[in-house]
Amino acid sequence: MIDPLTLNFVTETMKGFGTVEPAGKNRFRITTTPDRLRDAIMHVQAMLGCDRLITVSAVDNSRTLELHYHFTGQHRTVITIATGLSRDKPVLATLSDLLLPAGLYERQIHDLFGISFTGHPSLKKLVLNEDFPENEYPLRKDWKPAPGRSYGGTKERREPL
Amino acid sequence: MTEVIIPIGPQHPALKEPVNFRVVADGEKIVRLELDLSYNHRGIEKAAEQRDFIRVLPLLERVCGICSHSHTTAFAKGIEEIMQLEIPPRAQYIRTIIAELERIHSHLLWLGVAGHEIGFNTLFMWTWRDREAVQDTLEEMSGNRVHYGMNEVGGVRCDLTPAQVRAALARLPLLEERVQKYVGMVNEEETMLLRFRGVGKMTKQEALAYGAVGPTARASGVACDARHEDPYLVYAEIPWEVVTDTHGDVYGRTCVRIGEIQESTKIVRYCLEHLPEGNIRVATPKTAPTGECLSRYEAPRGELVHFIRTNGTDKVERIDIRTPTLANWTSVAMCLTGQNIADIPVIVAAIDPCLSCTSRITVIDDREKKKNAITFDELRERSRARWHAEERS
Amino acid sequence: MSVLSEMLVNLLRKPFTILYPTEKVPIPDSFRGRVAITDEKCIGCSKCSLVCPPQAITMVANLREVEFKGKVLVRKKKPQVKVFRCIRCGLCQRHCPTGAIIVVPELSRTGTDREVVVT
Amino acid sequence: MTGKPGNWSQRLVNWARIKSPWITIFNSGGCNACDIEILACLIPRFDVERFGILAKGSPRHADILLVTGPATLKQASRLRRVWEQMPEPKYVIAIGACGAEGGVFHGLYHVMDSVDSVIPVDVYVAGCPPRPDELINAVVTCLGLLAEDIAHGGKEWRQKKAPVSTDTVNPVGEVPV
Amino acid sequence: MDPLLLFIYIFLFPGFLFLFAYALTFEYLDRRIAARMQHRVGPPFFQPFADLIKVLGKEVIDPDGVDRRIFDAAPLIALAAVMTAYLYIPIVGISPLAFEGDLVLVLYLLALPTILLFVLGWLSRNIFSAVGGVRAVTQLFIYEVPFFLALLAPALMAGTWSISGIMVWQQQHLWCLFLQPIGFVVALIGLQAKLERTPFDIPEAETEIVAGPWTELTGRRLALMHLARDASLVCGSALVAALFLGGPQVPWVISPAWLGWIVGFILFLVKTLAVLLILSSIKVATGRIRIDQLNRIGWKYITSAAIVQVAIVLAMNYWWVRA
Ligand code: SF4
Ligand code: SF4
Ligand code: SF4
Ligand code: SF4
Ligand code: SF4
Ligand code: SF4
Ligand code: SF4
Ligand code: SF4
Repeated sequence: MIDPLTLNFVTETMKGFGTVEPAGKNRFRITTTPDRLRDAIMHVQAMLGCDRLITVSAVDNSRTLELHYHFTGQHRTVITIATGLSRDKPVLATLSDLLLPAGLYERQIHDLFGISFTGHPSLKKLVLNEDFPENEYPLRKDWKPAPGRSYGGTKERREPL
Repeated sequence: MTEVIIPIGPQHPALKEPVNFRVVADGEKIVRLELDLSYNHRGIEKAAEQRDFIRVLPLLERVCGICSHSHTTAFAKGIEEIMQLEIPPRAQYIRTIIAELERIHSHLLWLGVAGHEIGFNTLFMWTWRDREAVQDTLEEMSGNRVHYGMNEVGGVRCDLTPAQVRAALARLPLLEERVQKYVGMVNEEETMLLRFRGVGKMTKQEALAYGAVGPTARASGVACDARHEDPYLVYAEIPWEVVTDTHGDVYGRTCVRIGEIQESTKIVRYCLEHLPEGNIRVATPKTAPTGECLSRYEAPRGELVHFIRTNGTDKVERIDIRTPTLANWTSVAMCLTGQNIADIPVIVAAIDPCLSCTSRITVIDDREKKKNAITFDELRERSRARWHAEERS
Repeated sequence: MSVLSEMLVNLLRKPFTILYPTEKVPIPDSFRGRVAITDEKCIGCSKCSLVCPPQAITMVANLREVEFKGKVLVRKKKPQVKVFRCIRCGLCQRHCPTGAIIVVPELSRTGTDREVVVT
Repeated sequence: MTGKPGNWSQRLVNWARIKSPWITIFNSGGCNACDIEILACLIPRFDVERFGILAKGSPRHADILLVTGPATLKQASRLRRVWEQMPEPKYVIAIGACGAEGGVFHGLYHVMDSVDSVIPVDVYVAGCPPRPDELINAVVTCLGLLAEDIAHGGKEWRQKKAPVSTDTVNPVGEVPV
Repeated sequence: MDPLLLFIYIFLFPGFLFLFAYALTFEYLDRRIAARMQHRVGPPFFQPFADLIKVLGKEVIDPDGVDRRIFDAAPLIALAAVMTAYLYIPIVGISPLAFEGDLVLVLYLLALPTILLFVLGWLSRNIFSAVGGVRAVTQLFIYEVPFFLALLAPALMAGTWSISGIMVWQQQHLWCLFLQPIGFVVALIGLQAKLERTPFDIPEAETEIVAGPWTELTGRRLALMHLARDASLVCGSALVAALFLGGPQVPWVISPAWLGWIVGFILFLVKTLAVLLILSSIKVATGRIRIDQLNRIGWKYITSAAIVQVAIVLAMNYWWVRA
């Protein structure tokens, strides 16, 4: 069993990729920009021994759409790599070739937040039903279902007898 | 024989939950498969942003009917971390007891379902019969067989009476004896060995690369266990071990689960015997300060992660639930290629999928990097049309 | 062999089955079953309807005098629970200040009319 | 093939119908707890085979459809199709709070809120999840209904008695806050 | 035999009426034994009858684009084949229809339902049915060979192709169960496979292909097919009882003749029930194997066991029986 990573070590290793700050017990967050994200992740994998992707979380903080990649490894420290995308045109190159499980998380985020991942092998509707309206992203903060509007699934509604 | 496409699901006897695979098979061999799992999406994450901490717990509990306690504990634990609350030891112990009982019931359930998948209904009957003892204990302690409603932010809702502790302790020896029998059965019963051994193989490297979690990964020799990596509740202070296995196939996953039942039984016994006195909850503020937390929890099926962000109100700003089954699907797709049609249920069941939380993915065949068109599948009608087309050609 | 021996033992043993309608399945005292409301105790504070996750409780108009902590209050509303929407979470019981609404260890009903309510 | 209890053969069929209800389970987006409790009815503790109840994989063979869950938008059309595949006479039991009114998921943006808005439901069961004995009660209620329907010459009489609601508006929109 | 007796024999007792009653009883016992072994109560005695009647009364749904006539006819033919086969099997004493070579006819008739099941599955235009149908014939080719060989051994030993003849021969010598234990085991396994019961329920594996060829069958078609299945269970056990356990032949002479018949009939019941008990235990104690595993095991072990048995019989014939 390897010892947990320390803040100093992480800061030292990740210099040049963004700010490093502790975020809770045994967890560090590295905030970086979208264009450096891929390098940062490869660096984390290679230099910090983070061989497991825990999950990819997306958050809408009303200004930007944040993406958080959570990693861990033998050392049991969680490293979160965070980045922000503009809400108007959220586009990011896919990481599903680098991180195999990320393909699924990306499709889910695409559905719920409307972030497009360029280069993803099949960025299709996944969580929502097939006839859910386009350009409606339920987990965005400003989204509310419009009363009386159809969100799909209605054509199979029970016919009045 | 020409390639046939067999639609499995959304309503299929092997899987009680909706899932849709389209298996492309050449004779009895699977050439590739297309998965479409999002039949159970209900929008819980959105609703969780709109309900306060009291009302959100029953909702999160119902993400999943098997690991209901896992979700509430993961959430409560996360909020408590943000609020910087220390919950009383008695509450911690009670949470652990329920969590481990849940693990026992879930693994017994799994063993039965796995038996059922290979047509060995007798095993299903027997394990589920014994599972009733666990369910009775849970019902006595919490008031419901499945959705225990035990947790609240700041502690647990009901205390254990000495009578309940005694009753639970009294049921454990029987359970241990029964589990010992299952160990024998799994190793002796020929048809089970035939169906489990060498099926759905996954190496340690693959398990890591495809992000497998829980018993699926542990059966391939990856000792990942959130209880060990990020100890919560009382796992840091009580004796227990991570169960691993090196077979890497369905047989290995069975062994890990049975081993975990035995381990969990020990934990439950230890906790019941060492239950500290004291309060079962602390007073909690109505609102949580701005903060965020990644709450990791080892659910029966693997690591469950709640990513919680709060904003100073009595509701969360965002909760992202990553369930173990979701993490395991990529590896399943990998395992299935090249196997027999008859093995689909076993392999899929071997990760113990509980799809109500996970139903949202379409797995593409990563290995061949092939894009599989996942079209709207009009279940039977569609497959019939395919069948016609293939017959004609 | 353990399978065979277990089978034969079972064949000779009395079945494990509870013959349900004739024999009752034991229900523990802690079981959260049907919601029951004691009308005399309810002070109409609406707390239960606020915490109820599926919003199964609606407050309906009902004028009545109730005693609470030695004082007599006039309440305007009383709760009404939709039986088939209740998820038996017990939160109403947990948050009711007077213990007027409780979940009792009894089975709820089955039926053809889903609008059934408990008042 | 529901007929008035006249000749002996019809009476025999009616008797058999009550004695041999085969079920099929459909999860329309619930949390699985209800499904597990249904399976728990098959196990030695409750053993519904005593009543002749068999769980069948093919809806073609089933008499009673047990639906769990609040009917998510995506499952609604599948639910409808499974129901259509069942041969008459068929009955539907909506299990749990979800099946009746969406339960804890009532008003979420991706659910229909009740099974009843997709297919006609005959019996509701309260609980979340109902205990297995409550599920047995539900099937018994359903069989009682069946007997009553037979006595009135078919299922239609009940529908005539109580016309179903004819709303076609999507319930989405009233998200509870 | 005079026509009235023959009529009674064919249609009432021990003919079709008894066959149906006994088939339903068999299904009941099968389910009941399985239930008890699984530590539960099991269905009431009228259950198979109620199921049959109910299914008969259900709506018949035609899958799109199938030939209705074949769909209607196939279950009938299957049932008729099993019923015909049944008439040649000795139930109370020697069957009046017996002729030299009826064993071959019976075996052929008993294989018919499986082939019809395949036809149904293939025609259903349902993918599950089609796969199930293909699995059914694949399985047929695997188990039919050892099953034939295993049943051939008693015939070789007795030097006759008539079931009754073999029975009489056993009467004079010894039960084939003791002479050919390997053959008996192979015959039981073959029977289990023929009836598509676990571990050989591959063609209708519920968790893999819903109900295989049965998926699209509804109403009376399902009922008839089911009845044919139950009847073949009776026929199969009766056949094994006749070939290996001496059938309804009473080992000592009882007069008057009718009493001997009754005793023989009781013996028949006891022996078939014993066979059923074994078959049910196999069903309860095992899981389903895969078709490729069946293929391997079938050819490697079961068929060779059957061949070994035949060889032993030939040797025994040479050294012992002829001597
Ligand atoms: S997939 Fe499940 S957990 Fe995720 S938002 Fe939908 S219902 Fe909630
Ligand atoms: S994983 Fe499946 S069974 Fe478990 S809670 Fe989620 S939906 Fe329910
Ligand atoms: S993966 Fe399964 S056990 Fe875990 S939360 Fe989901 S449903 Fe529950
Ligand atoms: S593992 Fe999941 S799919 Fe299988 S029975 Fe359990 S809940 Fe149903
Ligand atoms: S038990 Fe829960 S769901 Fe039922 S009325 Fe009370 S608060 Fe509402
Ligand atoms: S039942 Fe209790 S919580 Fe509800 S209104 Fe009455 S007093 Fe208030
Ligand atoms: S045991 Fe049989 S009836 Fe039950 S779910 Fe499995 S296949 Fe279906
Ligand atoms: S009624 Fe409750 S237990 Fe049943 S599916 Fe719905 S949420 Fe789950």
